[in-house]
Amino acid sequence: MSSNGKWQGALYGFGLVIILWQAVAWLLKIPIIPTPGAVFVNIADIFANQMQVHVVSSLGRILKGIFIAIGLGVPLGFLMGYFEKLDKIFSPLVYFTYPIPKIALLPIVMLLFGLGEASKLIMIVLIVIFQIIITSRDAVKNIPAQVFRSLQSLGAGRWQMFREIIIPASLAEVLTATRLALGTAVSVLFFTETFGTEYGMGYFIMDAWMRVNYLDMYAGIVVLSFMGFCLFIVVDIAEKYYCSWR
Amino acid sequence: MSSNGKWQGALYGFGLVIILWQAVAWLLKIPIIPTPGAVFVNIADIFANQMQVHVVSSLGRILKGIFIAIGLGVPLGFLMGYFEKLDKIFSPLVYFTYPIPKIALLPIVMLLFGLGEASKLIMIVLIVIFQIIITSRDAVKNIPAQVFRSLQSLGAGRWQMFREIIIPASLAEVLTATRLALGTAVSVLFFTETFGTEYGMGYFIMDAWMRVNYLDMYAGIVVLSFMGFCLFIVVDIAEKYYCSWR
Amino acid sequence: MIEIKDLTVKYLRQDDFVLALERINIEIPAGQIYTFIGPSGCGKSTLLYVLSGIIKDYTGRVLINSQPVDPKKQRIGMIMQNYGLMPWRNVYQNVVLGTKIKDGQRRLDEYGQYILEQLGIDHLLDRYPKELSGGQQQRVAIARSFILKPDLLLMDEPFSALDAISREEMQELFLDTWKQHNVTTAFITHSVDEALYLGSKIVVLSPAPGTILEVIDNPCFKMEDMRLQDDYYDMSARIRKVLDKGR
Amino acid sequence: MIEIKDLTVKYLRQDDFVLALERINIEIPAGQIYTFIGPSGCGKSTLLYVLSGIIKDYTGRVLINSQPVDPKKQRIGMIMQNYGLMPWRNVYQNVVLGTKIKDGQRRLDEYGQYILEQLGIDHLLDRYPKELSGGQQQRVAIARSFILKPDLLLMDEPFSALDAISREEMQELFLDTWKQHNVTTAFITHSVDEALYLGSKIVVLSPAPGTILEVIDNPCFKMEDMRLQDDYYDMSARIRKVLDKGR
Amino acid sequence: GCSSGQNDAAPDKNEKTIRIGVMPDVESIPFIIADKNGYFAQEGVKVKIEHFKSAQDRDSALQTGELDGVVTDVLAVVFANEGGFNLKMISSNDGNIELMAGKESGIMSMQDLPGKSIGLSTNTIMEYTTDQMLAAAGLKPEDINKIAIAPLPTRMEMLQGGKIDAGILPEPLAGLAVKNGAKVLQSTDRMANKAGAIAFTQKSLKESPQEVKAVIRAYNQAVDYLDKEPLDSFSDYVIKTQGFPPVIKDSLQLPQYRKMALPDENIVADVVEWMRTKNLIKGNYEYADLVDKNILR
Ligand SMILES: Nc1ncnc2c1ncn2[C@@H]1O[C@H](COP(=O)(O)OP(=O)(O)OP(=O)(O)O)[C@@H](O)[C@H]1O
Ligand SMILES: Nc1ncnc2c1ncn2[C@@H]1O[C@H](COP(=O)(O)OP(=O)(O)OP(=O)(O)O)[C@@H](O)[C@H]1O
Ligand SMILES: [Mg+2]
Ligand SMILES: [Mg+2]
Repeated sequence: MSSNGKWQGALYGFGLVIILWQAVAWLLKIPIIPTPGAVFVNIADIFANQMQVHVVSSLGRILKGIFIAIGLGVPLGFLMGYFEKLDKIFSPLVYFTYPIPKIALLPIVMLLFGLGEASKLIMIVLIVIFQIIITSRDAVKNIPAQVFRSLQSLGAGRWQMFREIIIPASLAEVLTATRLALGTAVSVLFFTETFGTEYGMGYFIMDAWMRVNYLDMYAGIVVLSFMGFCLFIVVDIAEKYYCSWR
Repeated sequence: MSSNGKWQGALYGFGLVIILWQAVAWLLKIPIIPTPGAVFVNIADIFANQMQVHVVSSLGRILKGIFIAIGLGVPLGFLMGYFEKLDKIFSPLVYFTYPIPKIALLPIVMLLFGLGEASKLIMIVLIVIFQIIITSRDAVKNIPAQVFRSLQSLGAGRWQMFREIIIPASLAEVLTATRLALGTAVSVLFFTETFGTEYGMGYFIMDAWMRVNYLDMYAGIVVLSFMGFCLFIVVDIAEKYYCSWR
Repeated sequence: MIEIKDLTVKYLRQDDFVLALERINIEIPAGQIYTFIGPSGCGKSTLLYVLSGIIKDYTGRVLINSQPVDPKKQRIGMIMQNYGLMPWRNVYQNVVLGTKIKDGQRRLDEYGQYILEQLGIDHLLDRYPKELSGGQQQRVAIARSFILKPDLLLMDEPFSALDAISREEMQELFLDTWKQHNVTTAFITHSVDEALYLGSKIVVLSPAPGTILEVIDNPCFKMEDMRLQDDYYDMSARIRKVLDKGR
Repeated sequence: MIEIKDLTVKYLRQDDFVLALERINIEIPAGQIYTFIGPSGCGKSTLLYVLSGIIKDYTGRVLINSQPVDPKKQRIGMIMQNYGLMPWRNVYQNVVLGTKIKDGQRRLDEYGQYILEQLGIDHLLDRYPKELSGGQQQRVAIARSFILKPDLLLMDEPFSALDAISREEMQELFLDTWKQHNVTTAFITHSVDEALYLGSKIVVLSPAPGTILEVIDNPCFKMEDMRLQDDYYDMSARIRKVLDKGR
Repeated sequence: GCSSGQNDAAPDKNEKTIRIGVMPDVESIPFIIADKNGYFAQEGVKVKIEHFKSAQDRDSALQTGELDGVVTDVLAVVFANEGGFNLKMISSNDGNIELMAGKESGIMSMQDLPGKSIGLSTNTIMEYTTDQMLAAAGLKPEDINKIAIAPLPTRMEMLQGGKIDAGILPEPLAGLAVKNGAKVLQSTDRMANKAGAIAFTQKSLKESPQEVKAVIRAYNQAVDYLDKEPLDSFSDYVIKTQGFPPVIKDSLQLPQYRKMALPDENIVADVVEWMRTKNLIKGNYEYADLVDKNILR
């Protein structure tokens, strides 16, 4: 895909959202759905002196959270995918704990780790790590057995198996998992930033909502989406670079 | 994997969770973390006459939501993965909308669909469909081009390409996506069942939380995890059946 | 009938390209078998990809029965070098894939049954490709293309994974079915012997980028006991010389 | 030296199993080349999987230099029927994979460079496998196993995708390196000719489940101008007879 | 069922159902009782009580026309009007918000607060009330460390777990915290500066004034009932429908409910002033902009 075509596509996509949004706003004509124009004007107004600080704190949290979640989740998922015994023990554990509404654990996390940054990071990690574990595990499980044969005949050790086969073969899926994790992390900011802080896009949007300031709220949402969009594009670029063998 | 070994693994996994939980409960000794024993006794007490109805309504919502999300998301993802033009337009759209905190759309959803069942389903679908779209799209994109050659030389139509290659080749990833969607759907019940209903595990847990009844709350969480666990197992069985060619 | 005019094919890579075929001109009359022989990497498979509509990005003109290549309209049986089996379909499903796509026919008729028996894979119908040996996989691919009863048969080293004796049997089987249906065939092989045995003409290609060195009339074709005739040795030597000279 | 005693291999399937090899007994003395020939599906690849430690679930005893098979300790060069290249590594990385795993050596030495040149793939180093023709892929696999300088060489139809002339060159190259390093080699081939040219003994296997029909001493081995000698025709005929009888 | 959109005004005005959104708080109890005792039916009005677990959900429902009236507070009404929603208070309501110190915080009185952390939700009645209480004690908001913890149970848990030194909680959780050892420092009961309100959309006030008046009558009847009857006779029902912690049954302290009455002009002005100084609103709101005085007549 030419990067030119990509940007063109992004413009189309963006335009489509705007048109849809504008249409709904005009049809309903209520303050709950302000027009895109009004929202963009508002963003221009408040971005520099009000929103920037929120964007920066949220971005930091997301990146840290994602790094930790990938750093823990991908190796665990790989191990589960490769060693059937580990999978037999950890899969049920994941299956039990994934569906737990993590927000219900919020008070416990706060009691254990305080009201500061740590708790927020832990919440992000707790929410996204399961997607990462499951995707990496399934990616490894889906590698056909015969791919391993050359290395088996070379007497490759476990670490070599991981480096030569499991990591490159699963990279595309890990990037998919990263995309999912990013999207989820951005959208759960909303819950992870409702305590102990007054900075972050989650706080900003929630506060605007409470203040019935739909203009601000939508401004926050748009900025948040844009932030997510940029993170996605970074992953796309990484994929193009690392998966060029496909 | 023998189904026997599977169950044994599940027992280990389950045991591990219980031991961890018990340890934390003993260490902290605060009502917010009741002991597993107390919670299980409570489940035995209230399941039949209090919780059952909640389980049934939540299960219904999850299944409906997942079916709708898969029914819409998988075809869309497949189309995006197969037709580069579609991808160029829809991917940016997905990248923009995935990071939107869906809870922030609640006012709009309420506006359009009221406080009833429809809104809840739509919230579930809105939250999980993106994971499904992205995973299916990436799965199709990762199919090596040469797999298509036999069918190209046979002059297969598009639908035949989908039936003979794209669907079977991506099935494993779609099942992974289903797992993710299930886990997410179960854990967001918490937000989707907080209004306009008095039935559902999300309502039950939230209500227990508000009532500061941690025994009930944990009973709800345990039952919810177990529900999720069972759904995961169903997906595992489906995978074993449909992906036997691997 | 296949007409190829000034065919040039390039593979695009990140920032350069690979010239695979250069200015190929050839005509294969209807009902004839042409064997193609040439060094590894000279573009034989590429040529078949063009003929089967897999590669659409080329310069030059390629006509099949005076029509542009369109696998939707033409009935093309292709045996790919790496067999092209669907890993998620068992042998039976792989074998009927061609007729299923072309005619919506998922059943094996008598002819199909006969082909499977001749190929010795009729006892493997419920196996998945990964549960087969290399030669068995290749025979499944052969079965698929034969059962399709194509108008145009493109075979890319179809017997390379078969032992000497099976190979000869398969050659017979191929000639038998060819005699019955008179399919226009492009047959790629690495064996001079096979080229002589099966081709009415032998096309010798140069190393990459592939050009046609010579199109040799084959007097040995349809000859009884070919290998015992003098012509065979002459021809064999001649082809080897052309090949060698091309290097 | 390879000792195989009463080797039986089964492949397990859903609810039944496939008997691939049955009671194989053979010894390959150190430094010798044994060629294996047998009908498609008789279990030749399976035998190599056992020798290379890929299949561990068998009955019987298999010893390499009096030790149980352990690819960690032994230095095994294997050319797989489907080449066994890593699709995510380019040609260079695939070629040095063996020495990288075994010695941590990611550089090509002079010998490696020589092999690449001989195989004619030294200009393809930055290509990924999917950008190669079938024969080029096979040559990458050959290069990998040669460059490893193994103690035990297992070759599964290593020249099947090469044209007649390259094939002969590769055979020479193989014999050259073998003469230098005297590697114990199990060589699977479908060509009677190749079996005679390369093997000090020729092992003929029966159709599935594979058993050893005969181990034939090969007088043609190391013979000058083999194909012009009378022995060659006798041996060729004899092998064909054994193969045919086995059916 | 799901009624769709705001414009589905019932064709027959007498059939109009008044939908009222409530939260799990004590302020809403008169509505619960009126519903339980059938006062609405007696007054000839159909009422549907919708329960919400969070103010956001409730306000969204209101703003999307899914509700006609809400039990809310002055700040929320001002915010709604600032946001372009025509919402009018018709009455104040009676709740109780308490500022309390944690068991082990060592805080004995308001004077011990400087430098301590107080859990609250920002830009809400909770923060407003806290500031009022601080001001009454001669303190400034900057003297203390405000920590945002929106969910009430979590705030209480943090107070009990010692993660915050003090917190502001409404009944009934306030009562529970006290029961568990928290010390009350100040309350709106004592300060008499309650900013709670009952509000209706302008639309329903205009379209169904009779129904709203009937609701008011039923409410007042319920207040009478609450005044007369012993707590025991209805506490179980209230605890169950409102989702209060059952353990508070013996410690449940209901405020002295009053019949519907217009909100205090001073409080409204004070709230608007507070919001303006905090830059939360741009508009200037007079009492008449926020209150519908006619309906109570
Ligand atoms: N995807 C690709 N990208 C770049 N180069 C390619 C690609 N596919 C093939 N080539 C190159 O094109 C040339 C022709 O390839 P092709 O597969 O047609 O050869 P071939 O004649 O079939 O060889 P063989 O006998 O080894 O199968 C080769 O040199 C090969 O390296
Ligand atoms: N995974 C498997 N499951 C079941 N059966 C298998 C499996 N792999 C191979 N077989 C069967 O085992 C037998 C021996 O297979 P093998 O690949 O060793 O044959 P081969 O001698 O190498 O044949 P070829 O010359 O065709 O490559 C075959 O009949 C094959 O069908
Ligand atoms: Mg080829
Ligand atoms: Mg084999």
